[in-house]
Amino acid sequence: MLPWNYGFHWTTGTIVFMGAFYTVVAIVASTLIDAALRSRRDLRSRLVERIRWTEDFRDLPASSRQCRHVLTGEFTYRECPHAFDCRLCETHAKLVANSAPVPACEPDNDIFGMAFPLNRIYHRGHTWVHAEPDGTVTVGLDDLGRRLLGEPDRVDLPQPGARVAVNGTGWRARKRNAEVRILSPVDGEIVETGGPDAPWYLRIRPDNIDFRNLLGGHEIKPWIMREMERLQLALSGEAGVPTLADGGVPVPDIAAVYPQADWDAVCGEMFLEG
Amino acid sequence: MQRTRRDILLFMGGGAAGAVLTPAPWRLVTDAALWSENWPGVPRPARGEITARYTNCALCPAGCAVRARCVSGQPVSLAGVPSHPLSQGALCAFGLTGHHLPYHPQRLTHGPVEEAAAAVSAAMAKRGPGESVAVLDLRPGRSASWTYRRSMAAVNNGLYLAPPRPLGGAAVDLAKARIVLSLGAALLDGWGTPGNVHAARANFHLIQAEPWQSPTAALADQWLPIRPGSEPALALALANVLNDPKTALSEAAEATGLTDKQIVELAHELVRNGPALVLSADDLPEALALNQALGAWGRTLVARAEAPVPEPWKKAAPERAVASVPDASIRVLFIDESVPGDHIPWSAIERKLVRDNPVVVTFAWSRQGYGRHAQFALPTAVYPELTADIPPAIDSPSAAFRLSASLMAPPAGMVDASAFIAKAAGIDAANALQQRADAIHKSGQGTLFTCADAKSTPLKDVKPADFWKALNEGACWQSGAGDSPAHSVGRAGAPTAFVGPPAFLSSPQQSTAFPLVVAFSGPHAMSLASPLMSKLYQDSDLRLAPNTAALHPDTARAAGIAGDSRALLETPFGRCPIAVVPDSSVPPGMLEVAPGPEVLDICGADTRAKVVAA
Amino acid sequence: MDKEFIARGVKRCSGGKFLLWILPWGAMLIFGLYCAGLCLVKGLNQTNMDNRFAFGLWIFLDLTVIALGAGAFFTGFLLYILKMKELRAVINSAVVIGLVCYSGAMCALAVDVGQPLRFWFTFWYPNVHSMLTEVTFCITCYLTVLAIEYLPIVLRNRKLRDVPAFLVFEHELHKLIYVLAGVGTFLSFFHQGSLGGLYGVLRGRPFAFREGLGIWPSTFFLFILSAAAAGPSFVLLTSWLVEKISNKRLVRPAVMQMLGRISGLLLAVYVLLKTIDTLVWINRTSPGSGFPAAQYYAWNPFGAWILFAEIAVFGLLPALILLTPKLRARTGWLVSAAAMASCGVALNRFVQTVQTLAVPTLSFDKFMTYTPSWQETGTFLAVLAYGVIVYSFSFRYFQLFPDERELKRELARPEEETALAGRY
Amino acid sequence: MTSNREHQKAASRYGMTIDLDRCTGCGACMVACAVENNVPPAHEGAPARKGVTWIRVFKVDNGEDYPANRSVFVPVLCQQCGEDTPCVHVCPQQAVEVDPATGIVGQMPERCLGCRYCMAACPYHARYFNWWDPQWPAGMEKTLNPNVAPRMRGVVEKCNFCHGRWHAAKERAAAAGKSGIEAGDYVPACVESCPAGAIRFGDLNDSSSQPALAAKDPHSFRLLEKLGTEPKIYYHSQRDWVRQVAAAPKPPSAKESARG
Repeated sequence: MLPWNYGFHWTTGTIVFMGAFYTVVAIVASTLIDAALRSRRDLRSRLVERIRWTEDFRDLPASSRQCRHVLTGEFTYRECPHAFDCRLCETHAKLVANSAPVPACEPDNDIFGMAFPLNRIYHRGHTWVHAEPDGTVTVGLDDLGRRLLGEPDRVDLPQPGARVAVNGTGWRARKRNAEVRILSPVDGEIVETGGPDAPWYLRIRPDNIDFRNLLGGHEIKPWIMREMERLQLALSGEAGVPTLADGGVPVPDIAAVYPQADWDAVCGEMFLEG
Repeated sequence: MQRTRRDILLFMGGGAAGAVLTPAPWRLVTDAALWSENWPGVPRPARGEITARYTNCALCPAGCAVRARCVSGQPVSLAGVPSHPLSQGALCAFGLTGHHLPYHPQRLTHGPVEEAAAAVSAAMAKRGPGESVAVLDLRPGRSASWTYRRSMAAVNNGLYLAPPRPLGGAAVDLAKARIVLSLGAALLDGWGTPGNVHAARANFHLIQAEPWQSPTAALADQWLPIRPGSEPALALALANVLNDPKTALSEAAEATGLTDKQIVELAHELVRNGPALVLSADDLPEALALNQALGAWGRTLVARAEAPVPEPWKKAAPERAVASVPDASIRVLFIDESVPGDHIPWSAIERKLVRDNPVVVTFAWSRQGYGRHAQFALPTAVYPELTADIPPAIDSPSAAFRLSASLMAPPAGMVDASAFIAKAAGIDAANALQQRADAIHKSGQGTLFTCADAKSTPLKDVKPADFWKALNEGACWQSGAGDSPAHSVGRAGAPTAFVGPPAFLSSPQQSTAFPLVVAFSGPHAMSLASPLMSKLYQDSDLRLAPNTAALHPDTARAAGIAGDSRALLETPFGRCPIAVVPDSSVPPGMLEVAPGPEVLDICGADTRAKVVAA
Repeated sequence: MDKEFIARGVKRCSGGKFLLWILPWGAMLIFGLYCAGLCLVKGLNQTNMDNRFAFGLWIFLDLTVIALGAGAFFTGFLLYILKMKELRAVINSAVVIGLVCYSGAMCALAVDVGQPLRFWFTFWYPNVHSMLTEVTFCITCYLTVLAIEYLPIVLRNRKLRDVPAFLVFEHELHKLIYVLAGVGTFLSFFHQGSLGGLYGVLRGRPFAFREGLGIWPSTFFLFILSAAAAGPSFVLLTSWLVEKISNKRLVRPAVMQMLGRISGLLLAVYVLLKTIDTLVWINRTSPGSGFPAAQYYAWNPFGAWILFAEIAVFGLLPALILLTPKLRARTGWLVSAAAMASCGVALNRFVQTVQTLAVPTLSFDKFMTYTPSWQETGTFLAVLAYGVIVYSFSFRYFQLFPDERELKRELARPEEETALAGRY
Repeated sequence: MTSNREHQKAASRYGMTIDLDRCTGCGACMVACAVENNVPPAHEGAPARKGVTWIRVFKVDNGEDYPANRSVFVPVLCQQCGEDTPCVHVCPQQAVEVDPATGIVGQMPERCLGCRYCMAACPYHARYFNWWDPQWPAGMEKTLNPNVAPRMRGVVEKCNFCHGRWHAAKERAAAAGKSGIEAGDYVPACVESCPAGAIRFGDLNDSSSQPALAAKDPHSFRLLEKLGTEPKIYYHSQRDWVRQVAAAPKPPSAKESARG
């Protein structure tokens, strides 16, 4: 094993063999060390939330990873390569640049009987963002999200002053056996917190006003229709669950309609959590 | 400059790191390998001064010379003594492991000595008419044997019993033989003195007439596979052919399974290539007759010479065979089995004892002997603890005297058989050995071979004290060729004519009741040998394990035994359990059995037996 | 109670039911550990091995499970090196199987050697000319690699990943997994081969001795090939078993068939080479060392049938089935073919270990038979039980089959169609 | 470490010749060997194949049934192979080595792991595993040979031509100021003990030695010579059928003797 060990011979065999062995050991060890160092770096530079999202995103079913431009029909099938962060996406930029300006469609407050005001922009994790005059933004659960959680059993909001990141945890909510993280639509610092009963959950001072990752205007309707499909799927995944009542108008508290459904699975699905 | 603790720690840390880069710690780890040799339960051999000591093996009548390698006095290995006139440096498996016997698991360590003495004197006192006191000596010819004979002469109606001497007590001069016909004698497997036999082997043509392929048969120049139990018939037929060439041989041929022609051929061969010698396993009168017919007497067969004995000893009881004693007549019986000797089935002995509580005292080193049947089993020293003389072997034509000198002290409480018996008989037999030695020295004949220097010196040139000292260091006295015959035993001549056919040929009903002829595989002592002998019968299948029998598969099948299994061995004397292995090299109608104590209780010379499934 | 440890959206049986499943295996494991304990404390005299039959059930076990565990390295190789993305569906399962097999084999070996406390001697005084040294080194290294590959699977557990450190480490490690896959492939390649070489180099055992390339006898390469062929088959087989036992759909049929095809392909090549090798051996190698090959098969019960069974019945046949798309498409055929392939490799290892030792080399020596003692069998069962238990827990708490959730949903598609039909 | 090179540089190559026409199967060699090398008696109830017998005498027959049956005794010990010794290059931790000075294949029990690979490799089954810790009847350990350490349970051992004796002879030679060991000054226990003088020992490099002469004898043979392991044990017999024991085994057509 070592040159100064009894019975060690400097033969070609020994050199080749031990050489190979030590190389392997070195490679394996360095791999581990490298991984460890990288994770240390990640932890230091607060990348945890982003990594968590990337991991979750990888675990999402293909149907849930579709690009926003599939919703609008520009693609028939495209999995989002940027984990729903369109700010990094050239394709998105190109498409936006090339697409003819969409005529401002009339306010449609009723998509399957749910209200999606057009003055808000929406995150695919069912949160909305509303720009306030004072430069802050308010963030809340959109109508579908609200109906999914109904009257949440518990809501843990972060402290004012805490930081949130796009696709990172905005706040946590509990409903029945569902333990979900509501993804934050923006980067920024929390100024004030509301709650289920307040008009909004969070007031945030955004780091930037680049909201390209959020949906708005004509994208909302197809998106929600898609979301209803996914909800449908998620629900039907639960054995012995009937499909949505009355041609698909969600009731204020959907959970109540499906007492035996694994609500954790459904919410995880809908709030884009692995 | 100022040293902080930090500096010191740094220095130590650096030192440690540096040390790892030197061979030292790694060597240390490597040496740990050697420590792992220390393992609980593995004995560490004792060290000490290594010396060579000499003695003679007492385990069989051959009495081969032994060089013992001793570590601070304790013998740790035995070897032969090269260029020894009698044993030629050879030692058999038993001899090589003799030094283990004192530690034999079956060793007899204590016995009721006082009780035995009391019981004996009481029984001797209130003996009825015709009831006798007897000593059974399994190794006759020793000085101790003389003590027994003197003792028995001293008490009235005292008997000295011994197993029959082979060849009627004659000795064999193998060196003179040019052709040897062995009727089942294990010539190459423990017969006589191995070294002597092997030395002579090159000079004679060996014909082995034996039903099964014994080791001797396997190595003989010629093997005559005759019918089991037909040795006497063959010997008889040969003798008759020599006496009268016109004898009818059909019966003999039928009995042996040979053709008339073969028998005649054999007879002529024996005469043509003489001097011839005929040996037999069980001491057959027919073999003697054949030797006689071949004119072996005086050439290859001579009267057995014994070393001189002191005049006063000559007033001794005669040697008698057990069979010759009337049944139910022995009141007190001593059995000396302190040294392995010939064997007589217990059932044959028991018959001779008086019915109402006879007193049987055995002197043995092992729990496996007759002690199992006697009221009193007294422990004796065992080779190489004891000091005793060894009578000349059957293949030593000249008289010889040598001691099995004690190499180690016997444990406390051991009994000296001759002292005990002499005391019982009220005679004085103290230091008999030395008296014998002096008697020999007085005769002034022969030469003395000393082992350490491998030198032979005429006895005349040796002082008495030196003679005794030399004997105790394993030296061997031998009468020279030209010496006037010393004291000789056995019949001086041969039978003039042969009398009566062998018993079993004439009694067919017995042979149907017990169809199998028993042949002992290997020497009797196997079960009383060193535990290391298990290498031969357990760790390998070179020999049969004690109380195991080999049968021809057909024979086994006939007895309803399949494959290796347990079975019962049955003889006219009784029955005992044995293990059975099928072996196609054993002839049908024969049983090759390895004797253990139980088997020996019911099997003697030319016993017939049967095997029944257990 | 252990719900929060079970991945979101997958169904697992109730804790009680799971316990019921584990219980018998647990009992078996405990009994086996007792047996192994006996062998360690009292020594190998507890076994029925002897000086002639120096190897027995355990070595056979080691060779077999290591061959079957080859699925881990080979699937990893196909996925990470050859980028066969579909295999992502079984890689985790394959890794667990590999880990179980290799660690099990190591435990068996630790009991099998006479002086387990001296295990480190092999590393300390390695004799680089010995195939066994190569095996020991490679297997130890590869076991480490497998453990590292297993780590992410564990850390992805729903509860554990809530710990940021775990999450991040898993993430970073997964990025580098291809390195480990590469190393693993290299190591497996060598120790699978060396396991074959183990017997191929025994010039004293003409039944096993083979000529070869350079320092490597032909068995070196045959073992690699057979292991690579059997590995996927075994992964396929276990996946199917788990599906049946857990009554869920876990792997897409396409993936199953892909595994089958790969296995069949390699098996076919293996059978071809094995046949050539056998012919060379019969006509050249064996007679060359004075042993007419026919005689080996004259000792019952190991007649020529065993050779036929090894090559034709459990080699060629499954290969053909797996290479016929029609048959491959039928689960019944696919699975039984995979099973046969696995048995085939096991049989080959049996012949290598047991028959080699049973056939006498000295003219006056006997043909030996050997039946393992209950202590040996117990230890054997312990390894089996250990494997089942580890796998069961992994299956319950970790994502061994990433497609499980989607398949669960696809199962419900029909209703969904109707449901959406109402809307447009 | 193929002993190919050792051939030339070996100071001496000790070998042995065994005359099968003289061996009576008395077993003296087996017990002498056990005494010399501190091999314990058979363990209570141990089967034959679990015993330790560095030299083992086989009773071999010609397979015929009585009376055509003929048998011979064949002592088998480590054959001290000289060419790519099977056991040497399989040992994972160099516990087996060919001593270049003597050509003796040595086994180091203190380095043995007990993997038994060497036993699988040995075509002569001359290697033995300690299935039990060595045990002697009470007191008998006093008779152990101080020059040889008893082996613990779980390691392999085999004949090494009584290495202890070789050392002793070397020391004697050195003490006497001789350059090397003289012929006859060093003989293994089995050679010394054979009453029939069937086993002879000597240096194959010394053309006058018994084995060197036997190597040229047409009636001499070695076991399984075709394996090419170049054993240093030469057997000798005038009987043609006996010389057949050197060849590979015959298929079990003839019925086997239960004590073969």
